[in-house]
Amino acid sequence: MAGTTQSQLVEGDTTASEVAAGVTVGLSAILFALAVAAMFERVSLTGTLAGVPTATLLGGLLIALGVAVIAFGVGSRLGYVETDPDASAGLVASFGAAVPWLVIGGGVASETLGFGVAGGVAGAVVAGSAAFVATAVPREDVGSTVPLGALLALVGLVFLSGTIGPGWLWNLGWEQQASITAEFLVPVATLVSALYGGWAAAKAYGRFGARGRHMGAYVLVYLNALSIIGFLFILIAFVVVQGLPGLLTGVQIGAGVGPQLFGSFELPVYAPFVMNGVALLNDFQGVLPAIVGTVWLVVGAVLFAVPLGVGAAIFLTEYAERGRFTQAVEVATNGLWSTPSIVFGLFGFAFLIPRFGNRKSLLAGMLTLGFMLLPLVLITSREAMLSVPDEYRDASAALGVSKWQTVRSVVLPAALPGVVTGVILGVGRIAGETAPILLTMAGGTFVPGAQTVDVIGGFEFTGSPPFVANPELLQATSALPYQLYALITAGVGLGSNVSDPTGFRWATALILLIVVLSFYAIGIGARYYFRRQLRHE
Amino acid sequence: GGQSGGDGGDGGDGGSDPTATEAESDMGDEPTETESSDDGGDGPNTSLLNAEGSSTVYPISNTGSSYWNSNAPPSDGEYWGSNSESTVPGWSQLGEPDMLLADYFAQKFGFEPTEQRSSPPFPTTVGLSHSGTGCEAVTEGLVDIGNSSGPITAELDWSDEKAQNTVIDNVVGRDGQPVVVSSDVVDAGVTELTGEEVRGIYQDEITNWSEIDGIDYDQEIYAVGRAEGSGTDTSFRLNMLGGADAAMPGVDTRFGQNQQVAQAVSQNEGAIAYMALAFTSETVVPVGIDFEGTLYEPDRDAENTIFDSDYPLNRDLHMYTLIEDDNPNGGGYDAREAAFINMFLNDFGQTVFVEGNNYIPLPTSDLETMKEKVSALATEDLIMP
Amino acid sequence: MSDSQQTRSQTETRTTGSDQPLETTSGETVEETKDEWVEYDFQGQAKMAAEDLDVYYGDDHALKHVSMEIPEKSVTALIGPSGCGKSTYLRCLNRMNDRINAARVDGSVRLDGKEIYQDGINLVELRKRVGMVFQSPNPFPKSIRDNISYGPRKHGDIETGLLARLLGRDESEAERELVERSLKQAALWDEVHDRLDDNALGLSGGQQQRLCIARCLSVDPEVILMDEPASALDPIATAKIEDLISDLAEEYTVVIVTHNMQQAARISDQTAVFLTGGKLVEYGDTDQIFEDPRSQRVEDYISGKFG
Amino acid sequence: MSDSQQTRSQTETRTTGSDQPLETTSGETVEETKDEWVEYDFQGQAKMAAEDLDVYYGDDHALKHVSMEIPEKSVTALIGPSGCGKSTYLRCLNRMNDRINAARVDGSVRLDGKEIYQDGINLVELRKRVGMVFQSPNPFPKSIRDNISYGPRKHGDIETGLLARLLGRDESEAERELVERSLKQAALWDEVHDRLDDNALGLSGGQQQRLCIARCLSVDPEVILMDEPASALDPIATAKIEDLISDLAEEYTVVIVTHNMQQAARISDQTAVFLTGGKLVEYGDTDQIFEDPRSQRVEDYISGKFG
Amino acid sequence: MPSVTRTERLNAAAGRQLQRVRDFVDDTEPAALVVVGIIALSLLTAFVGFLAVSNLTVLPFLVFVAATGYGWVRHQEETALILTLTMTVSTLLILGLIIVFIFRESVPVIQYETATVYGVEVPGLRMFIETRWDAVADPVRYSMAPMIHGTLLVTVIATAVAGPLGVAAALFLSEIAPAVVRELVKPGVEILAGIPSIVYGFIGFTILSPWASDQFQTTGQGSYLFVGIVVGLMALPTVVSVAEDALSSVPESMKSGSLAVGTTDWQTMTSITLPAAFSGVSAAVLLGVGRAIGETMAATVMLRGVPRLTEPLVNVFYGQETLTSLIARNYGEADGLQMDALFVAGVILFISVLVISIGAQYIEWRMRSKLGGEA
Ligand SMILES: Nc1ncnc2c1ncn2[C@@H]1O[C@H](COP(=O)(O)OP(=O)(O)OP(=O)(O)O)[C@@H](O)[C@H]1O
Ligand SMILES: Nc1ncnc2c1ncn2[C@@H]1O[C@H](COP(=O)(O)OP(=O)(O)OP(=O)(O)O)[C@@H](O)[C@H]1O
Ligand SMILES: [Mg+2]
Ligand SMILES: [Mg+2]
Ligand SMILES: O=P([O-])([O-])[O-]
Repeated sequence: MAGTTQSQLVEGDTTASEVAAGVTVGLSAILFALAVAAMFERVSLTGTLAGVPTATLLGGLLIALGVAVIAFGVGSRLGYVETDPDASAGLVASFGAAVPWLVIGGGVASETLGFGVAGGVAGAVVAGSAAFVATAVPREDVGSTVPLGALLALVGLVFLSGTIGPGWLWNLGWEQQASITAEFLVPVATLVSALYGGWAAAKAYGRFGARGRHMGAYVLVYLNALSIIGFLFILIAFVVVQGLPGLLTGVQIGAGVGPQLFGSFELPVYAPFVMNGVALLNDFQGVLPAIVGTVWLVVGAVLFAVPLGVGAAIFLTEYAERGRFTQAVEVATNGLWSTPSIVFGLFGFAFLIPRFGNRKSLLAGMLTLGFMLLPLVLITSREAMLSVPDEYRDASAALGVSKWQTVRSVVLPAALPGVVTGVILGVGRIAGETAPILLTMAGGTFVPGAQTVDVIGGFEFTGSPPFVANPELLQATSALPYQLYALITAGVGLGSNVSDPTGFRWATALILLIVVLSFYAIGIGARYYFRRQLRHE
Repeated sequence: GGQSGGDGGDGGDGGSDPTATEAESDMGDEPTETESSDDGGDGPNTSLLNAEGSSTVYPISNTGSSYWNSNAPPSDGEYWGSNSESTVPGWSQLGEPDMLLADYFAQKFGFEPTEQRSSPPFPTTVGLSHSGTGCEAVTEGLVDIGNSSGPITAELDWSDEKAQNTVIDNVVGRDGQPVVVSSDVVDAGVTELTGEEVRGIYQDEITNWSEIDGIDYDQEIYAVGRAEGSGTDTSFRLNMLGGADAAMPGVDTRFGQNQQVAQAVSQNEGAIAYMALAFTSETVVPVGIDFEGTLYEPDRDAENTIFDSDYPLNRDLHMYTLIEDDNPNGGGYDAREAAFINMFLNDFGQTVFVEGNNYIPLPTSDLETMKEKVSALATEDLIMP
Repeated sequence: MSDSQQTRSQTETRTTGSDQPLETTSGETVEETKDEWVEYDFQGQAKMAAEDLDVYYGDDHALKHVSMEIPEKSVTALIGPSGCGKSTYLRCLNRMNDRINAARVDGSVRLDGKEIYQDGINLVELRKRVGMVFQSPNPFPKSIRDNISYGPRKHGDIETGLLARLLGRDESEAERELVERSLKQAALWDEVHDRLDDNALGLSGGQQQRLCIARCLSVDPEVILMDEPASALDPIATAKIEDLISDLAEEYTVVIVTHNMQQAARISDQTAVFLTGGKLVEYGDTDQIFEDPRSQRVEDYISGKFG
Repeated sequence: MSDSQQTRSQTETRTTGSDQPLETTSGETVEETKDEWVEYDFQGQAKMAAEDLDVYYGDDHALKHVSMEIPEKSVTALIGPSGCGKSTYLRCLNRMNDRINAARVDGSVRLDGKEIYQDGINLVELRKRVGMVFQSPNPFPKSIRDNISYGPRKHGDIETGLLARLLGRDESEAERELVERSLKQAALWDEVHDRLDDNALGLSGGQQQRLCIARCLSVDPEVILMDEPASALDPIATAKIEDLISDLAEEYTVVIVTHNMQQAARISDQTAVFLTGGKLVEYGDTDQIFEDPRSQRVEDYISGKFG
Repeated sequence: MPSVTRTERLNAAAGRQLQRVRDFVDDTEPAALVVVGIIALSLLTAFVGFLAVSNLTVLPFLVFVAATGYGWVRHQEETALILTLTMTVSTLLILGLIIVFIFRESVPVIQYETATVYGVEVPGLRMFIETRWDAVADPVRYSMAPMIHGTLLVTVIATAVAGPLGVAAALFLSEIAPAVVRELVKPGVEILAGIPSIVYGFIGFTILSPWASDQFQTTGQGSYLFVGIVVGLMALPTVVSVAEDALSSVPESMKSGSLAVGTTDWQTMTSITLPAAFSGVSAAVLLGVGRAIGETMAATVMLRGVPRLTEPLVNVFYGQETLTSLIARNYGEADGLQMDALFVAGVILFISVLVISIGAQYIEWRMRSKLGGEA
């Protein structure tokens, strides 16, 4: 049997070679970070880092990484490093190694050597298959290090020699002109090389073989997870940092500074951005009407979708026989759930607007969002009810309690946590939707505080059908996501209304984020709480 | 116990209460003209006045609206009236009325003054989109005022006669639609273009700045356009390209509003755009245009200037109102519309709202004509303020 | 314990049919060709009686021609290997099988001589009279008190709650008594009387199971069906449940499924042995079944040769 | 069967600690104040040895101070009521407990004298040497052949697949042999040799379980742990598995958890009895444990008084 | 032959339904039946009235409310049944209404864009075989080809981002991450799903687009590449959470089985867990694709708004218009045929996403029956 080496049950202490491999992994991490920094222009390609020109530094590090990786492979093959390699690096690794060489071969043949498209294809095939063979045929330790190490060294050399340096440019020569610049290529090439280098080094660290592959894969998977978290963190932090100044403009804290609530009680804070609209005489402008609009939208959508969705879920789980009908409803709800929001907008536009006074209105927006929310409520309520153990129903039935009584007194209370969580998460989603309300509700861009929608105060009774009317519901108003969209499209010209338009826009983005994410936070928190409660009792 | 429901809270169990579900639907048939039909009893209708449409007219109409909503007292000085530090322009021409801003203009049309800051006799709001939308909305009765920077005849493809019978054309100012370029283009020496060249650029015949005579700037042209259906686009096709439905294959990007155009021009290299005067800046630079030998310069004081009505791209800015049976005398205004529009038809309005936004004020004769139209509803003589 | 309640004197058990060896030639399933029938004459009243009962789950014939009378006020144990149809049989007795879509029941079951598989039978009433306790304790996620009063409330026997209080018809005194009585019957009162408002899920497994028994008793049933009520419990809790069952048999008719033969021997008055394939193979006095089974296969089963 | 492999002559079982009555005063749990320790001197080599092993699941102390040596090439049965920690103990022997987040293991387990709870232990190697067969058959959703060759392939002992074929290093002959050998060892070859490419999920339960045993054997383990390997099977399949286990003990060290005492008695050489609370109460020769247990509680348990 | 059995089966099914209805009628008191009938009828009338934009809608609706109220007090069991049934039906109805209304609006332009191939007139065909969209200049054409091209590019790029990263993250969450990390990362991913698309669009428009046009020296800003990347990041959470569900639904016994023969975690993941969850994972990616296709606001604010193919077609550094952004950008000024053309875009979106959703469900259903088959 090929490549069998009896591995040890207990591994010895960390060896020098392991330390070296670990350092190599660290080196690629540094390169990765540098590449990301360069990509976002945190590190200048033309400048210097630690006294060395950036391009030179990157090139040097890449070469060092490449040499180290090759050294491991060769050292292991020659028996200087104690490893446990398989007979071959495997198909995945071979394809992985072939791809960059394919790109390099194609690029060099067609552009650098000027052989044109046909030559490029030929070059790509030659370089790619060479890398493939070089990875697949030799023993794993060589196969998974040498082609990749060579790649790193080559890229490093190209940077070091200045072949691709600041100012390098490759005009793609397309009808609509576009070029690949060094500012783009250098970080990206470094990034990709660092990933490959890190992968190979991690394999070496794991002494190749099953464990080596495990290590290699884990490095990539962890990196991916970290990047996603990092991305999330940066995204939110960015919006917060940009938006906070606008949000905090003119904030005052102290007794009696805030607006009055319920006639007499005065809020001890005054935050103009969330307590004002836009008006000429305001000291600071704000988005209160949009916030209130969002709240009413959500309220309306919830009032529409929750009873309907929960009711339908009850019917489907408790009354309907599993069969064609339930399946059809399932397909329909899942279809509804994935229907693009803009299509809901179109539907609202075509169906609701003509029925609500032929104009965009809060009510049309509520219902449109309600339609969107409905499938989610239905799906989550259904899941929650299905996860109520049948034992409860059996127990109730065995006591001679009728079906609806059972549903009401046992199933619904037990399913409540799931339903509530689902509704909150769904609300978070619709609260941030722009597309549907764009077509059904959107009102002004800069709405004065006095025009904040007042649904409750808007009800009127009339003598003719439908006997009750509410002009507030039938008027367009603003909502936070729409407000942000309107601010984007309104571009620079809002100076007349707002003194610091950019700050105002970021603050709007931030407040939108806060509103939506608090729904999510509450939803996630609720789920966590309910779960813990269930687990503990 | 018989058949009692059992434990307490059953009656109102949320899960199955259908009233909320359907309650909304019964309002579907609300008469559309809530505002205009309410005015049965005492005094004119004071519901929200809404305007919608052109992003070109938006600055005028929105500034007007925010002044109106502020209902500033005459002691303000900055926005209305006069104090020791400043006096609002046009104040003396109005006869220095001792009333709040909106109160003053509204009472001329029979509204009760509120005598309260930030609380006008009726509120106003202005939506931002483009001319086509505004014209559409006002004809369908969705809004009270439809803002448009192109004539409604071109926007909706109407005959003059239909336009006259359907809407009142309130012209509140003028725009000398400039052609603008990004600052790098100016730096490369482009300060004027011929009409031919502009046409060539937008019809995809010229794609690089180096193709312009005497310019040595190898940069692809980024031709920015406005949304199809916007007044600016329509006027540009009409006045520059030779017809409201002229083709524009050269456009690289279209934006919904003037504001976005300005932003795109300032952010990108090699950009050219057509827009409204209100949106030019140091990074969005208007260039002179040479029409058949006459160079119109972006300078108020030049001999031939784009601020002049001779400039082929010069255009009127409209606030259309719908002729309706519900209106007094079946005319083109209700009291709110007339009162609001009247605010723009005097020195104060022209200076603050039109010139203040870098547009061109109307000549006095035009103002008089417009005033005659609104005066049908006025409770006092408008011509002598 | 079972002796103390042994009141019947004359028993007869007959088993016909061939006692084939369990193992047949090739397949892994047991093939039986001949039908077997079982008769057991006991003294006293039959509370329930199944006659020629067949149950199918889809195409799966899970219970085959079972006829069996259940004597009043005694404990009847059903034993047999896993999957032989004990639970299926039990669920026929209060028509809980109706709740399984795939299940189809043929034959007759009578309660006090009244056929329960006929049109117009009131399931609610039936299940009030034939209560059930399940394998794993399944209290509702409510307070202990609410668990007990749930059934009576839903039946309208007790009015409580906000509306009742508003209307002045609050019967919380009646409720209190009912809860106390049921819990005492289930030998749980002493352990929980000072925390009736705690969530029932906070009780230990054995307490939960007794709570379920109390809940079952609260609607005053005549027959109590129990499906392996102690299998999820530890020895001490099991012992308590066993004691309880013996006590209950003085007032109620108890039918219990168990996989623990010792348990059946300890607590039941008569035992029915089902074997794989859904057949009732032997039914008779518990003592007789365990000491002197007629059928070889029952003997094999009881002595632990399989199962 | 167990006699045939009985090679030890001298056995000694000692149980110390008080045999308190099962039921204590109020609570439902058994309180034991004194520790018990169990020693069992057998002839021959100890293959594995646990010393003072404690396992906690969160705050739950599931295994208490268990010390126990497992003799080489024999069948050791672990019995005890549900939840007493048999599976937990078994999973300590190949560190499968590592996969349970809440689990924490204290103490020492040695394989051939080498501590397996130490840093730097190669889990992959350990589990190759200490194989495991689970309660319910868990074949991979692959062909029968792939199920068997999975382990060796992953260890690089056999190269197959596209790349190997491209490179001319295909070892399908070696694979064929390995599959045949493993299946024969697991007494499954005759039944499946003509459909090695069929999906393993299509086999019957008993066949699946033997397949899992074959899969375990394919990597040539030294110890085989089995957690109730027959509990999900019918009597005939069970019998086959039992035969198989007896055969395996000639070459491998087998540790088996079973809830069926007759099974333990039939197939094991020595038996360890765990009782609730995670304690090892008695450990000794199977015959002795079943015929003459030292502890009253073990006797109660074995005679079916509880559990 | 099959058709016969099929009709038979359908007949049998219909018969069963009928039987159920008959049973219900038999088992229910006449008074309750009347109430249930009134509820159903009045609601139906109200619905028809609403559809017909009638002022009298409120009357049947009031009857419905009254009947429901009465039924709730007197015949709760039956009222609850009929109410929940109508709620279920309304869900189906909404989907039906969406289909009817967006299809209906799109008919005129489909007729307008009729093209003749081989002498056969095919309505709507010209929208797909020509590439010109011009709502103003003659000849007025509403080709969908540029938007389909754009949507395709964006979706492909988004999938290339969301697919691998999402699956890797799902693997991490379900198989690798320690419990503490999982408890933190999972909500993190969900929060990522919560960030409104307009916020992404805003950042993309103000930060990414100018940066990208700099990097690639394109004429002006707006590129499919970056819209695709942003949309991919937005689709990521969908992929992660669905794929994670699929991965963790692979029975632990299978994973333990693999580990117990001495394989590494990674080998277990790639050889056992991923293949077993393959259909679920692909359903996850499919759902991500669906999200990407339907994503609107980010595309709207980042794209150029000129419906035109990029040149060459693979030029992802330019971003013209997608189906979604076409609608969002043009609904305002559009009227007549142009508005109808937007509905065509809506129809295309709706159908493709529906097909994807059904495909994903089918795949998941197959996986469940496959995994459920063993054990
Ligand atoms: N809901 C069901 N759907 C389909 N088949 C079922 C169902 N319930 C039970 N069966 C089948 O019917 C047969 C008898 O099952 P039943 O549950 O009555 O056995 P049991 O004797 O109670 O076994 P156990 O001791 O395991 O509880 C079994 O073959 C089982 O697979
Ligand atoms: N994953 C786990 N998490 C928490 N507690 C556990 C876990 N697995 C087992 N336990 C607990 O540890 C104790 C011993 O469990 P174990 O599974 O070892 O018992 P067992 O003897 O194998 O029982 P059985 O015969 O039911 O398999 C039990 O109390 C059980 O609740
Ligand atoms: Mg059972
Ligand atoms: Mg166990
Ligand atoms: O004035 P417009 O916004 O329609 O160009």
